[in-house]
Amino acid sequence: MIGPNHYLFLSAIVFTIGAVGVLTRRNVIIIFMSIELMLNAVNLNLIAFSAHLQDLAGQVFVVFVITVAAAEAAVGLGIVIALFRNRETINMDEIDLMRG
Amino acid sequence: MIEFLRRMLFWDIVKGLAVTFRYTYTKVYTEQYPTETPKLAERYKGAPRLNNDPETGETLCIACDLCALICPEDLIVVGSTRDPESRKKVLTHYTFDTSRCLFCGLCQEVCPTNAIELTQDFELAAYDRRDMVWNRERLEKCWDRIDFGKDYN
Amino acid sequence: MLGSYIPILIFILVAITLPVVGLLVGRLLRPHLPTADKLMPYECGVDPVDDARGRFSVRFYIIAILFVIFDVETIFLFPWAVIYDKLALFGFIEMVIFLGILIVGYFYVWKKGALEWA
Amino acid sequence: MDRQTILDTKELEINMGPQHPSTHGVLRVRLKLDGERVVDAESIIGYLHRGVEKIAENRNYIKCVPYFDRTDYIAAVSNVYGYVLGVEKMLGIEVPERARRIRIMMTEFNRIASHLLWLATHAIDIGAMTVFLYCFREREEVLKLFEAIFGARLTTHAFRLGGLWLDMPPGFDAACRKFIDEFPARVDEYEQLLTRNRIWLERTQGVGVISAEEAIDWGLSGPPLRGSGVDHDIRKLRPYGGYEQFQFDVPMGKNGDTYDRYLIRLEEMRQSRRIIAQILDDLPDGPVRGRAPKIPKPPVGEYYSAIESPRGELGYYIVSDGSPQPFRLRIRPPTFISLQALRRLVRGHLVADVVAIIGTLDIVLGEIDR
Amino acid sequence: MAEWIIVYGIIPFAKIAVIVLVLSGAVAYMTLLERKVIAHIQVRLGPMRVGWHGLLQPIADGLKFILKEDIVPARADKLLFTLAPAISLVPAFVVFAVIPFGPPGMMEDLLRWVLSPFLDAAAVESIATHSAASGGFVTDINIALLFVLSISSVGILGIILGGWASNSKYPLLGALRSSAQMISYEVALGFSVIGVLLVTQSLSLVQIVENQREAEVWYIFYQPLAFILFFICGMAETNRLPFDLPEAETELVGGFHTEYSGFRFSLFFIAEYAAMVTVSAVAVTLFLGGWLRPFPNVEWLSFLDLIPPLLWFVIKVFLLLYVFIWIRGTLPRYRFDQLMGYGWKLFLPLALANVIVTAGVVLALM
Amino acid sequence: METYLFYALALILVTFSILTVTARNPVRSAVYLVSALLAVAGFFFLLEAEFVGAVQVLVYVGGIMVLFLFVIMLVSIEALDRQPKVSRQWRTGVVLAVVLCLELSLLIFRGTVSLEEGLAEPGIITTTETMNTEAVGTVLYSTYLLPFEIASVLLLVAIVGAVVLAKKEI
Amino acid sequence: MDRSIEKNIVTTTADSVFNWARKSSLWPMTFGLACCAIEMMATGASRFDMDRFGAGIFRPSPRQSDLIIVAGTVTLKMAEVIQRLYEQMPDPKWVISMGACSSAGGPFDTYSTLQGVDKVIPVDVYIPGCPPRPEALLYGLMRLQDKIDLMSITDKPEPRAS
Ligand code: SF4
Ligand code: SF4
Ligand code: SF4
Repeated sequence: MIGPNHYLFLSAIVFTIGAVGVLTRRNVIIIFMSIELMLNAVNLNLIAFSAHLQDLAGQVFVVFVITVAAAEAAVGLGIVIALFRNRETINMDEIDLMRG
Repeated sequence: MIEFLRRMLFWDIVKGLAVTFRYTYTKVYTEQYPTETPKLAERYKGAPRLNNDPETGETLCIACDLCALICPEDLIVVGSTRDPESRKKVLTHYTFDTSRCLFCGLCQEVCPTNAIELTQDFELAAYDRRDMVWNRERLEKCWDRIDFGKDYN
Repeated sequence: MLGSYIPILIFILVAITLPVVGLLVGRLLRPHLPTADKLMPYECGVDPVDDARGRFSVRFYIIAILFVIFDVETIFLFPWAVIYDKLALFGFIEMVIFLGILIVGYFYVWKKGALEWA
Repeated sequence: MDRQTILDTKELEINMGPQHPSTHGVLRVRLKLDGERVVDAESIIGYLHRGVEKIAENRNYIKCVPYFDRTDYIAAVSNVYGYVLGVEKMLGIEVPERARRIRIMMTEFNRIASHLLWLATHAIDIGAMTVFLYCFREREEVLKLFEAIFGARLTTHAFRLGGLWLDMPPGFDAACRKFIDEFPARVDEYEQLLTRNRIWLERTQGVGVISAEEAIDWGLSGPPLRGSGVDHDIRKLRPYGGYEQFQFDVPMGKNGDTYDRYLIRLEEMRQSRRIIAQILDDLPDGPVRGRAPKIPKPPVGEYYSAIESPRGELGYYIVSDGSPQPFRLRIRPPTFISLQALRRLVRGHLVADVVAIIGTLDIVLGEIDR
Repeated sequence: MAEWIIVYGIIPFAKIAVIVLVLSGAVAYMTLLERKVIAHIQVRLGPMRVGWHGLLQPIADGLKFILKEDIVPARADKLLFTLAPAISLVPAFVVFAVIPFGPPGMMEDLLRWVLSPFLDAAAVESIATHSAASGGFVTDINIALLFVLSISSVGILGIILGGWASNSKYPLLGALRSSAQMISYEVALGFSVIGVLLVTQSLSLVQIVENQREAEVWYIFYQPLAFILFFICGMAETNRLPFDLPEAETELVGGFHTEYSGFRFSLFFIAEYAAMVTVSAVAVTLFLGGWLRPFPNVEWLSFLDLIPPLLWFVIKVFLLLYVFIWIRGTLPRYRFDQLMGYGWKLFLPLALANVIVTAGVVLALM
Repeated sequence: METYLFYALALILVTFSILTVTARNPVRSAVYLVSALLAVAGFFFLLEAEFVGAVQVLVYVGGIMVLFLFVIMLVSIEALDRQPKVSRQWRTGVVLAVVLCLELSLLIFRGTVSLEEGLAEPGIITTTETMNTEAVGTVLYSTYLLPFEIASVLLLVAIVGAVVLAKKEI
Repeated sequence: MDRSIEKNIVTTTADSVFNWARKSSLWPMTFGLACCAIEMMATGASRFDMDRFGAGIFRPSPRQSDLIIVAGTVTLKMAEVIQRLYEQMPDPKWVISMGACSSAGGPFDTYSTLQGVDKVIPVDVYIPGCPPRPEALLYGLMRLQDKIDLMSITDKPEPRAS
């Protein structure tokens, strides 16, 4: 029988994969996608627990997380575009905000 | 106001739709070519033919070469010898390159004996470039169609 | 409840097999004669004058963002509409406020000219 | 790749043509786009250059007639008409009245056919494909008439020096009458489909606007010029071939946009019909071919004859050195000159408008490239 | 367990097989219908020589596509180039899993007849009366409407990827335009169904049709504006004239599928027509009473019941498709900016207004 | 059944997650991410959160990923291809990943006990009687009213922000 | 002997079905060069209606067309374009050379005109005429269908040098 532990474990794996992606990739867009992956790991957990606990709050939360993800993607990618326009790169290492 | 209402009710579009709808159920304009023989004008300038005298079966061409001279494309070649007895020109061969012809009709206009004539035949398609150069036999028989063993009706 | 989703799963599998089978069957039958020219990108028959990728209008991005935002908005509307009879006036006001805020954004975008294409 | 261009798409270059459904043949246009907006357009021509003017120098005056069918193949009758008029002027050939009238009639029929073809392609460029088919149906009727009298549908070889090849066949004027009786209703149908259609209006109004002064400066002629409100029609200004005997109006636009040019061409079809009706009502009997030399040798000199073809001023400038062949023959093609204005017209419009603007100029590549 | 498998496995599978077959056939013959109708609008005949009045034309076309070489351009991304047509095809089909073609219990008798030789009477009875098995639909899920919207939004990815994978200018621009158009109209489309939702309070398509029976009237009369919006947006979603810009051949040659040939192209082609059927089917379900006859509760019209529900559904879908084709045969095409402008500045506000007004009216009537 | 589906989906999810992170080409990466997201949606359906599942497909796959693809296309691809694949911080990344992994698994193994103890009937997922969408709606529009309204503000900010960022010189 | 007959039955049925599909669905490319193209358009229009033969869907992209009707004068400048367009069509593909110009250079025997499109691409059917009337094009199309009928799955397509 599949219980919340399975889900917890699975989402831990996915979250880690996402985290590794964020840390190791240099392409901003791929970094963003890795973040989405991490968010999804969280969502998965939320739903698993919501189902387990018979509490709908988890599902409502996921809706909010998705909302936030949408907003984040919108603004984040807007930044990418702006950065790309100014620096002509989307390489994380070359983006140094401090230097302006 | 009326303009506005018409706009809201898509009047312009409805009118167009009415036109197309009416036509959907009117008689079609299509001529079913291979099943129906097309009606060509009598003057239509199609495949060339070298006419023979219907009575004697002799060619009408007197090898005067006018057609070859007038042709903008110089695609008619008239070959002749002079008959030693009658001192008349006799046609030996005649080629007509349909592949370049403009079907302008100048040759048939100048021909004094109506020997070369552009008929109403238009089914000229060929598989090979050489097939489009017609010699005298072909021209006299007009167009003997390649038999594809198929009846399209 | 899960039961009603199993047919969908089956449907998806069936739908996927269709193109796969088509591609495989076709592979046996169709000719394959690649030449360098054939594999070149098509551009009205002349040499491509410019590289293909990149360089498209930022407007596409703005449209996509608006779409995402409004998509999110719709997902809030669905549950709302379904239980609207229970929410009644309260729900109406709630949603008017919600939509109102977003309509402000919508008009902002409109005024900024992001909806003007070109 | 310089810094600014990457995202602001200043430099996207796109090729339209030579194989492109809406460049009316083999025109090639290189568009520089900023997003969807056209920054610059360069027409690349010559994909249909066949050397007609050179050929004419090597054929005698009779032999080269068929070639002018094939420069502007859509208005073959008009083209031959212009040439024949020019040569007749050089040689001082008298054309019998009946032939003169029939010539005008057929030229006007050709104007109708040409405008129908234009409307058809213009409509399909803007997406209205049914109009295309309807126009072609009417055009077929005209072509049937051509076939009956000239023996060919498109490249008709319509006129001979001194008149016509043959007189009208029996039943021809009945057929003509039938056509002109039915035709106005058909034009009304096109109007129902397009003239007030909101999409059509939005696609054509305010697109490719050119002012009267500019139109003159660019050397436009025909409907593109009259669309801007310049009253210029050679049939009225320098009547030729007997046009002065007939009543017709020259429609004029106000805004000089694509929509106006569309309306003008529709009205021109109606006016052509009017001329044809007048001729049919009053067609004298008599021969149709005057005396013309077998091998014409015009006197030494330079001649220019211009007619109002469906596309504008079509001129033949012929230099004779007294030999049977023209020494030099130069065609003044109306759309070659209109095409220059393309760059001016499309700038600032969207890609989709380029198609509409190419259409509204009614270009024929055979004539542009010759 | 066996029963469960029959109810949720075998019977749905049979239904799916039938639907997929019928749908493929319908899509194929839709192309013929389109050619024929357009031809007759244009006073010509359309296909005539391939089978009687061209009846075999779609089969010939389909077979030809399979026999045709399948070009993968050298610079294309091979994997995505192959995947893209499938991505746009599969959602177009899967949507039909939730579309009700007939009422629940439509197939009861059929099931009894088919199953009775194999199973004992009790099992047959329990299966035959099980709504999941006997309904005139593959499955009835609670979120069917949302499912339709979300699945069809996946199809957009196929178009973008197809254009991108071709790595050529026309397809790329075509794909961007195409997808921009589709997402723009999807917004208005989404809002226009909310109006119906407010009236019917259910996301299940079966329930929505049932509610129309109870309401004794099709929802088109409650929500005419929503219907028009839905229809227009649906037209735009499926890239039909006057919104067929992505394919505006006179401008951009072929749009996103310019580089596609042979079978892969035909997949895009099928997807497009299947999407048309989808839009019509959903419109029929939401606004035109699905399988119901006109005025479902008016007594004296009951002779209309002679036509079985399934047929009513098919007739209505067919009529909508006919309108699609008819419009295509009549109108010119919008320009891209105009099209986007209408989507965002006219249809979206209208749809929003429709939602708010409907909500207000429903509130007032409550 | 559920068990099989879980493992099948888990396999898909993990595979495509890894592919997402390792793909060289961002478009490929996006496609893999789409598959991963669909797998997550599959889990949602499996867990009977059908509304959220549909939302996941609608917003994530049909919306956010479209946005991603648009941006990838807008940002010149050649520029991306030129870059080396991994970041300078890859060492840090790997170390961090390992640590994170260890920590998480530790937590889970330790937590397993407490979880199982803490809950009445571990691992049993019963069918919700009411329809999921209605249920979510009811909770959303009562308990979470404030976040809901805040969400709209968030979306507003997102619109404005995105437009400001991108629009400088349209 | 026996085996070959057996094989023949299989291949001939397959051939006839496949050839039937191929010849019934010849989608031409939207491609016109000069005057003949106008007649080609007329062939597609109501009076002649090429769609009756299943050949009515003009595709703008060579990738989706089976047939290229070279209608008009092929200039040297255009020749390479035609060659490339032809190359970019998927196999099996056919060429109809419509009119005097594309068949043999036609009336334009000049410095700028290619004397026959068969100098750059292999032509299957030539249709003389200047321009050929639409029926003549339909006739040519039927001749092409006859030619397609002779195809067999057993003949190996020879790769062309490009
Ligand atoms: S029809 Fe014209 S081109 Fe043909 S052979 Fe006669 S004169 Fe020459
Ligand atoms: S003009 Fe007539 S008679 Fe003279 S050669 Fe030619 S065909 Fe013969
Ligand atoms: S063959 Fe004749 S009609 Fe055809 S393109 Fe050449 S000149 Fe024009």
